[in-house]
Amino acid sequence: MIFFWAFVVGGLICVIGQIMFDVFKLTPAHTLSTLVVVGAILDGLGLYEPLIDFAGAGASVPITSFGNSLVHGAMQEAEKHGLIGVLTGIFEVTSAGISSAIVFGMIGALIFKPKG
Amino acid sequence: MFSKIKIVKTYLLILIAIGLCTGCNGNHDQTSNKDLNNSQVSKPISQSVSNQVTENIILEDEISKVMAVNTDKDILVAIKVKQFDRFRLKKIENKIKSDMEKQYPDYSILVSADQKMYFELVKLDEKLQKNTMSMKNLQKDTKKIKSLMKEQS
Amino acid sequence: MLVGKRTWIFENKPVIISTGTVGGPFEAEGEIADDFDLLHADLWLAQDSYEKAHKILFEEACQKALEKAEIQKEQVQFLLAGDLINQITPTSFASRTIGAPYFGLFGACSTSMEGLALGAYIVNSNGAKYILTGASSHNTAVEKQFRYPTEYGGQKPPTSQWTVTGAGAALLSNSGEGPCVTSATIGRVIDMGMTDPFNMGGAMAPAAVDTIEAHLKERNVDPSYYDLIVTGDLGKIGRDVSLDLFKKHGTPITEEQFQDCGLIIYRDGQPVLSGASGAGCSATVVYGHLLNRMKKGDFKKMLVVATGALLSPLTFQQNETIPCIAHAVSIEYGEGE
Amino acid sequence: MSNNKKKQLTPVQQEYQELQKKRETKRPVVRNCIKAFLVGGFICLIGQLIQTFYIYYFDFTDQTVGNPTVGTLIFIVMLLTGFGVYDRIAQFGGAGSAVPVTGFGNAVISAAIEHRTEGFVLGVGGNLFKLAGSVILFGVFSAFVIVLIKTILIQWGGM
Repeated sequence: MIFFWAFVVGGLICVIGQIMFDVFKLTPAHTLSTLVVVGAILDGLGLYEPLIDFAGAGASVPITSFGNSLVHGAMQEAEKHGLIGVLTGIFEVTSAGISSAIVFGMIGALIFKPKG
Repeated sequence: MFSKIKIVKTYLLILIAIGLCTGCNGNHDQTSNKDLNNSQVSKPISQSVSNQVTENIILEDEISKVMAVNTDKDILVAIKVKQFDRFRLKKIENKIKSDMEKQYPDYSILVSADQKMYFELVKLDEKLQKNTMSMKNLQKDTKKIKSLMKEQS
Repeated sequence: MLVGKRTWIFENKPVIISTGTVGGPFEAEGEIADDFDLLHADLWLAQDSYEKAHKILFEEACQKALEKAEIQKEQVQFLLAGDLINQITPTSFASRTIGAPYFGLFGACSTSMEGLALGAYIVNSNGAKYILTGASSHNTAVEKQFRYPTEYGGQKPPTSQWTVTGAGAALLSNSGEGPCVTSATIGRVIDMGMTDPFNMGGAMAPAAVDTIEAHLKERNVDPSYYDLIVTGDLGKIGRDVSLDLFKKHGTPITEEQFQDCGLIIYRDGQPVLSGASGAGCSATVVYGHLLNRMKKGDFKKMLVVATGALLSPLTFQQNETIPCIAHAVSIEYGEGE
Repeated sequence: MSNNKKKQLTPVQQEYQELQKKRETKRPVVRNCIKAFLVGGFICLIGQLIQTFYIYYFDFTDQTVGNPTVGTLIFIVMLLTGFGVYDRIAQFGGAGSAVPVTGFGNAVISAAIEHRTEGFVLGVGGNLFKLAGSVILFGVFSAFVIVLIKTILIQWGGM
C-alpha cells in the first residue's frame, strides 16, 4: 500500500514541477529552488511531516523534503538552544543529501568522463 | 594517463564495495546470532498483558494491525495505521499511548507506528511462541528496540 | 564594388578552389555523411578535453582544404575564421598551428558566411591570392558553455536545436577551377525582443528575412534568379516563420527553393528536435554537401544566408533579449566560364 | 513580469512575436506531465523499496532511514550520470527526474564530471554547485527565516 502511495504522491509532486517547466517556462534551477522553499514553508506550517507519514518515500525523495528537513533540523536546535540554534541546526538533518552529493561528485569526477 | 585513471578507478570501486559491505553487515549479524546460543529456556514468559493490549487496540477504527510484546516492566506496541489515517499518525500514536498509560500504570509503555518496530516485534513474538527465549534476552532485546526508536535522524 | 547600402558585387569572381569538412559521430549517422571529407567516431578526437577536440576539428578541415588544392599552408595569405566558444579560442589555437596571418571572427553561427564574404572581398580587390576561411562548432563544448553540463538531465523543449560537431573550411583564390563567389550582403543586427534561448530559429528568422530581402533589392534580382536560397540554422520553426514573413512581405520565394542547412544535415529520427545549429552547421553543409551537388550540376546559383544569434549565457541571465544577424553570400557555378 | 516585458516591445516586435508564436512548436504539456508522473513516481517507488529494505534488514527506523536512502539513491545516480544514461532519462521524464533528490545529485555530479578538465581545485571544486547551489541557498535561507519566525512566535507569543 505504501508503495502505491509513494508512487502516486511522488509522481504528483513531479507533475507540479513539470507544469512549472512547461507552462510558466521556468528553468530547472528556478523550479527546484521554488519547490525547496515550498517544502520549507509547508513544514513551517506543520503540513509536510504528515505527508511523509502518508506517502513515505513519495514525499521524502522529492526535493521538497530538502526544505522540510532543513526546517526540521533548525527547529530541533532552536527548541534546545533558542535563537542561536536556528543557525547551528539548519544542516543537522540534511547533511546526508549534500555530503553524499559532494562525495559521489568527487568520485564521479575521478572515474568518469562526460559522454556527450 | 589513461591507465593510471583505470587503476584508480578499480581501487575506488573495490573500496566502495568493501565499505558498503562491512559498514552495513556488521550490526546485522551480531543481533541475529546472539539468541541461538542461549536457547536453553525453562518456562514460557507470560504474554497475557500484551495479548490483552492487542485485543483492545485492534478495536480502534484507525488501526489495521497490532503487535505487542511485554516484559515485567515494559509494554512495546507496534501499530499499523490505515492508509488515509496516516496523516494523523503522530496524534494516533499519542492517543493510544496515553490510553494505555492510564490502563497499565505499572508499565513503561512504547507505542509506535514505525515499520522497524513492527518488524522487530514480529521477530520477538515468533521467538516467544517457539519458547526459545529467556527473560534476560527479552529484556535485552526490548532495551535495544527502545533505544533504536529514540534515535532521531 | 558596393551596390546599394550593404551589398558587394565581386566582379573579379573569386573562386572557391577547394573545401574541407570534418564531422563527428552524430554527423556520421546523418543524411549527408558521404559529403564529409573526414568523420570521427570519437567525440573526444582522442584529446583530453572537448575544447581541444574542437580545435583539432578546425585544424583538420583546413588541412583537408589545403591538401585538395595542393597548396602549402605558407602560401595562404590570410585566415578568417571563428567559432562559438568564449574568445574563439579553438579557432585561434588552430591558427597557431596553421601559422597564416589571422583574423578572428565572431558572428555566432553566421561566422561561416561572414568569413566567406570578407575573404571574397579581399581576394576580389587583389588583397590576397589565397585566403582560407571557415567556421566550426563542437556539440559538447558549446553545450557546456551555453547550456548545462553535458550529463545534466535537463529536458530540452521541442523548439531547441542540436549543435553540430563539425568544421568546414574553404580556400578562396582569384583564379582556378570551382564555384565563384559573386556577391555578398552584410546583415544588420535585428532584435525582435525574443528571449527564449531554446528557440533560436524563431529569434533568427527576421534577421535572415531582412538580409535576403535587402540582397534581392540591392542586387536587383528576382528570387527566381537563385536555384536555391539556403539559410544556416533556422531549423523547422525558423524556416516556417521566414516563409510566413516572405508571404506577408510579398517576396515570391517558393518553399522548394528555400532550404535550411539545419534541416539537411541530419536524418529523420535523429533526436535533434527542431533541427541542427551551430557555426559548424552552415560551414559543413555548404562547403560539403551543397558545393558537391553544385559541381554535379544539380543547381547553378545559390544564396547562402548564415544566421547567428548573438547572445551569451550572461546576457540571457540578465534578462536581455536575443539580437540576431544574417550574412548572405551568393555562389554560382558553371556560367560565364 | 512578462507583462512588463511586453510593454517595452515596439509594435513591430509585438507583431512579429504574435506571428512567431503560431509557428512555434508547442510543448506537449499533458504528455510531458504524464511522463513526469511515471518517471517521478518510479524513482520514489525505488526510494521506498530501498527504504523498506534498510528498515527490514538493518537497524534503521522510519526516522533514521532517510539518510542511507538518499545516499544510496545518489550513489545510483552517480553511476547513471557517469555512464551517460541519466540525461537520456531526463529528456523523457522532464521534471520526473529533476524534482526527486536524484536530480539534485545529477546536477552536482554532472557539473563535477564536466569541469574535471579544468582541474580538481578550480574546475571540480569551483563548479560543483554551479547548478545545485541555488537549491541550497534558497532552502537554507527560507528555512532560516521560517524557523526564526516560528521561534520568535513561540518564545514571545506564548504559543
